[in-house]
Amino acid sequence: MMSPIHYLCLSFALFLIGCIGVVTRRNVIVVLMSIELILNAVNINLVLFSRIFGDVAGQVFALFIIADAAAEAAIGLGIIIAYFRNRETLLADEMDLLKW
Amino acid sequence: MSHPVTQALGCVLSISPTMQAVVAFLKTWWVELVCGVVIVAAVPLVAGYVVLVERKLMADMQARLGPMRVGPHGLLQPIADAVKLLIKEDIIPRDADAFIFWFAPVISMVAALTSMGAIYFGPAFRVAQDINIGILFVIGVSSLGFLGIILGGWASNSHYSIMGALRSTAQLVSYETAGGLAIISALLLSGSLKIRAIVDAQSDQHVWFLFLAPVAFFTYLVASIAETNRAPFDLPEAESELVAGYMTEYSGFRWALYFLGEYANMIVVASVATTLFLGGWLRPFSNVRWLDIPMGVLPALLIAALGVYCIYRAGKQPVKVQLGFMWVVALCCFGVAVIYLVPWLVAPLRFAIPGLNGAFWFLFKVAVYIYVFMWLRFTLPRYRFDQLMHLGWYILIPLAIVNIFSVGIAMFLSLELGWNRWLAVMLTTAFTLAVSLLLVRLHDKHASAASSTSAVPSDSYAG
Amino acid sequence: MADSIQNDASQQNNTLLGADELVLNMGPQHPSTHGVLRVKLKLDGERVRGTECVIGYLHRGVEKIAENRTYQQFAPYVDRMDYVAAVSNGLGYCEAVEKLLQVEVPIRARVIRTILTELQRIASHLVWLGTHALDIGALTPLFYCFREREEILKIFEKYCGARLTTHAFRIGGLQYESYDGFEKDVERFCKDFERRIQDYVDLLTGNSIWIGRTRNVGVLSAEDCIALGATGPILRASGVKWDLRKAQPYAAYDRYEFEIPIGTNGDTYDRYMVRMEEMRQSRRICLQAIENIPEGAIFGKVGKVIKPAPGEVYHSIEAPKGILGYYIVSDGTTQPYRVRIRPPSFVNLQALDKMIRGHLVADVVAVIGTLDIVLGEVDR
Amino acid sequence: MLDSIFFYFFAGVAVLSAGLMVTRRNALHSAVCLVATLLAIAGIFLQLRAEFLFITQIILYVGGIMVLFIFVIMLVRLDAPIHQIRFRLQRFVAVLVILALAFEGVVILLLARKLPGEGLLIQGSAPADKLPPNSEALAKSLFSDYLLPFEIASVLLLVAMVGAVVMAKSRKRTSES
Repeated sequence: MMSPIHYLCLSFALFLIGCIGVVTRRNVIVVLMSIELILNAVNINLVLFSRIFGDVAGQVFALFIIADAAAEAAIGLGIIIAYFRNRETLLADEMDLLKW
Repeated sequence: MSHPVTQALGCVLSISPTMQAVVAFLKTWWVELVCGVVIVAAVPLVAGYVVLVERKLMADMQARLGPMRVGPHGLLQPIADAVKLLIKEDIIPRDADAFIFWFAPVISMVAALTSMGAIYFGPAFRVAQDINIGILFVIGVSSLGFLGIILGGWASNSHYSIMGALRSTAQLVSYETAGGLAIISALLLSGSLKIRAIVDAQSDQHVWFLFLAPVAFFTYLVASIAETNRAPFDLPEAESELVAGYMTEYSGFRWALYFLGEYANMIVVASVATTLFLGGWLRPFSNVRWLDIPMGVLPALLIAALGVYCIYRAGKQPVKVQLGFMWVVALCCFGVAVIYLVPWLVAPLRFAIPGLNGAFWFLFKVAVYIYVFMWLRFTLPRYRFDQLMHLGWYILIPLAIVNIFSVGIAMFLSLELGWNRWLAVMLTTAFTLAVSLLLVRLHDKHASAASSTSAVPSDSYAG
Repeated sequence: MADSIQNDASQQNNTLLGADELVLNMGPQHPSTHGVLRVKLKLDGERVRGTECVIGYLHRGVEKIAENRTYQQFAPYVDRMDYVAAVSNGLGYCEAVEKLLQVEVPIRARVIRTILTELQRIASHLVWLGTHALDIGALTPLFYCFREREEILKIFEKYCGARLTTHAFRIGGLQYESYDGFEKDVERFCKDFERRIQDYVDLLTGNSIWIGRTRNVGVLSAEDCIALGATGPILRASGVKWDLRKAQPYAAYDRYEFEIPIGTNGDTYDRYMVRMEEMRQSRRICLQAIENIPEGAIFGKVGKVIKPAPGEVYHSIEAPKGILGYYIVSDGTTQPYRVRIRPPSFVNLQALDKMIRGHLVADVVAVIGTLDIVLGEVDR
Repeated sequence: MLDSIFFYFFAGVAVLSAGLMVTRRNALHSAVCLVATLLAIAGIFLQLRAEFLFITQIILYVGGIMVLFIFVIMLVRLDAPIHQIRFRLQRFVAVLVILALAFEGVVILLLARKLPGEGLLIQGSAPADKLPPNSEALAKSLFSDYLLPFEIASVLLLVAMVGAVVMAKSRKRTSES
């Protein structure tokens, strides 16, 4: 096995890229995808430490995060479809109404 | 003037640790590598001949002859087709997304071939040997093939293609759920995800899981037909509606890749069903000891019988080439039969018997499963999209869930309470069937209600 | 048509996801538009919001050609309209001209005409059944249907030497006597056919997928049928008992017993059942007819040069696909002044939009199949 | 040796395609890049001997969640590249966030050298392999120690499913004449 720093750097890089995506992209779908990327970066760390400490708890949490991501994607995309049907836009900066 | 030579030598020596690592790697993994190469090399050929067999069967059922021109009885047709596809012009539509268009068929093909890596074609043949997640790996990786389909359909920039892709995705997602739930029943019975453990469990329990979970098997059968886009679920490529669905804009080699991926996928689902429900490489009645020798020799006898049939038919061939070819085929059969018989006669080779016979039975069961696919294809009309979704979501998935429940109860009754296993299985299966009847009744009621207001739009993709 | 397009405009942007409607061009090169029909489908997802038929890819100006040919010369042209039922086309044309000439056709000729026309009806329905089943995804019936059709075509070939565009009849009667063994051939076919038709029934009628694909698909009420002018099996499947063979008997139909099958719902399944029963009834007519073919002449009192008195005539027959009418105006010369043809396929095709609006794409091919159109006849 | 080759391969693919995902204008291209990233991360999981997570990642993420994404992208027809105009302010915020995060990361990863708590070295030699690949252990832990969270997660999924269906369902039914 390689030293943990490699994995930590990888997950950190992915986390950063995800953050950049969330902040800079206007398309809501891509923003959602960036969030998925962040969650995955977290998962790498969880699995890594699970391996290092010899405890499956990390993997269990990674599983929960995947389930969470699934729920989030379903809800997020549901909102996107509902919004698109009403407003015909998916650009974050055009979504400026709290109520419609 | 040995200067450059020594330099080169030094170079080699300096990378020698790498070389050593490579050698060590090869030493450890050569069986897997060879088997992997066999898969990659043989699957296209096998798929080609599966197509030929399909065409011949279809012709037989439709009162005609099928391919007869290329080679005797069209036996060289797959090779001719392959050559034609390879030398065809590779057309990429002008407005297509060139990279994805180029890449998508590769995904389909690679997914199908990779998933084959974890399948045991007989106890001796393996690539990824006994990985912890065995059957899950096969299913998961083969399900990646849909990516190739949907991306190819999208990248073609054609309405037919994108509709085919959308249909395909909705269908795959729905039926993979049903198929996965059906598999869980068998996994409950075996208690392991490892392929070898699943087959061993069927050997230990003296029964194929087909008989312990019949409903799960039939659910998986239907779901696997849908997953491989075969009739009557071939909507993504329904030629009478969508021309060729997601493959409409593809031609030549890329089209061939899709095609191969599809047939490789058929082999994959058939292998999964064989492993889980049909006893894998176990022969029929594998626990009846006195059948050991008759059943052990049976494969050789069957192959020899095929050879005899070829000789019998050879006399009726109208053309000399065909006659000669029949003899060649017959001799090949006899050769294989001899290979199968030799271990019985030569004691030191006895160790090869289980491997050879296992491979025979496994491939035999896979062939029967694929034959059922073909049979259904020639017999049944095609479902409509909303009917397909209804079947998946209103019948198959609830049925699979109920069946998991029933199998669990049956296991509890027989293992914990000590009931007779068959009684438990029959009771729970009857329960599942009653539920399925109820579901069908509800479905019919729903269908008739829907048809009376058939003009009401509903989101057929949402299922 | 104009009306339907206006409707589409009002429905635009009304799709489920609020996305634009997808316009799918079906045809003219498409596996299941039965020739060169082009249908522009406006789709919301899989659901059809509107259609527009574009026809004319096979237009040859048959009616105009008629004005430059003598009456006899024009007869082979009508075979090219509905080329899967050439004999019926010929019958309609010959009878129309005979009516214009006020010639009596000998009874023997009329009986043989009836037999051949009914065989042609079976052949036409077999082509329909095979292609319709293929459109819905059943591959196998096509080959069985064509196997049986082959037998009929062999009878035609023996009778007049041609298989597809037969030009079997002449104005005034028949050119050829029935060949030796004609009755036997027809009888053998009819005997065989009973068993064959049971095969199709076994393959399709009770099949739940088939029922699901056809029942309540493309429903056309009796009122709609009459308003649109749809005729033939389509009209009868909607419950209207209207068959020219009974209503205005021509040829020798008044001599034979047969039923007119009708449906109740006017859906694709009913049309399927009606056509299947029509094949059985045609078989029944053939069996009755060959039992007793009257002896006598086969050609009426028609000269070499046909020169009808000035006047006009309309004659229609029950072709396999519906009412086939010929309106002929004579100006007293050897060439018709005007021939107007009422092709059943063309009129029936107008029901397409009504039948598939709100249904799914897959139903489009089922409906095109059940309409049983032949583009040669639609475009003329 | 083999280990590090796999790691660098998967890590390279993951970072590269993640970068592409953020920068592609076409949402579908982004999705494809994300699929590549997810598959590479699955590879990392396999390399960490978390086989069950590897296959869960493939089946659930790639086979489930990404299908949803691609499906929605196709349904809302944003497949044509959208002209992207980024605000200055947004870019400014982005740079700020990245700088802050990067600083934090460098501090933690390169300066701390040790994990808090047990004092595990994060740089340097590889730790001993304490966890053999075993999906059964994972299952046992999931269904005994973490049964309640598991049930809660399943309820969450159910709620999400219902919510998604309710939201995506069309309210106004177009009346057919």
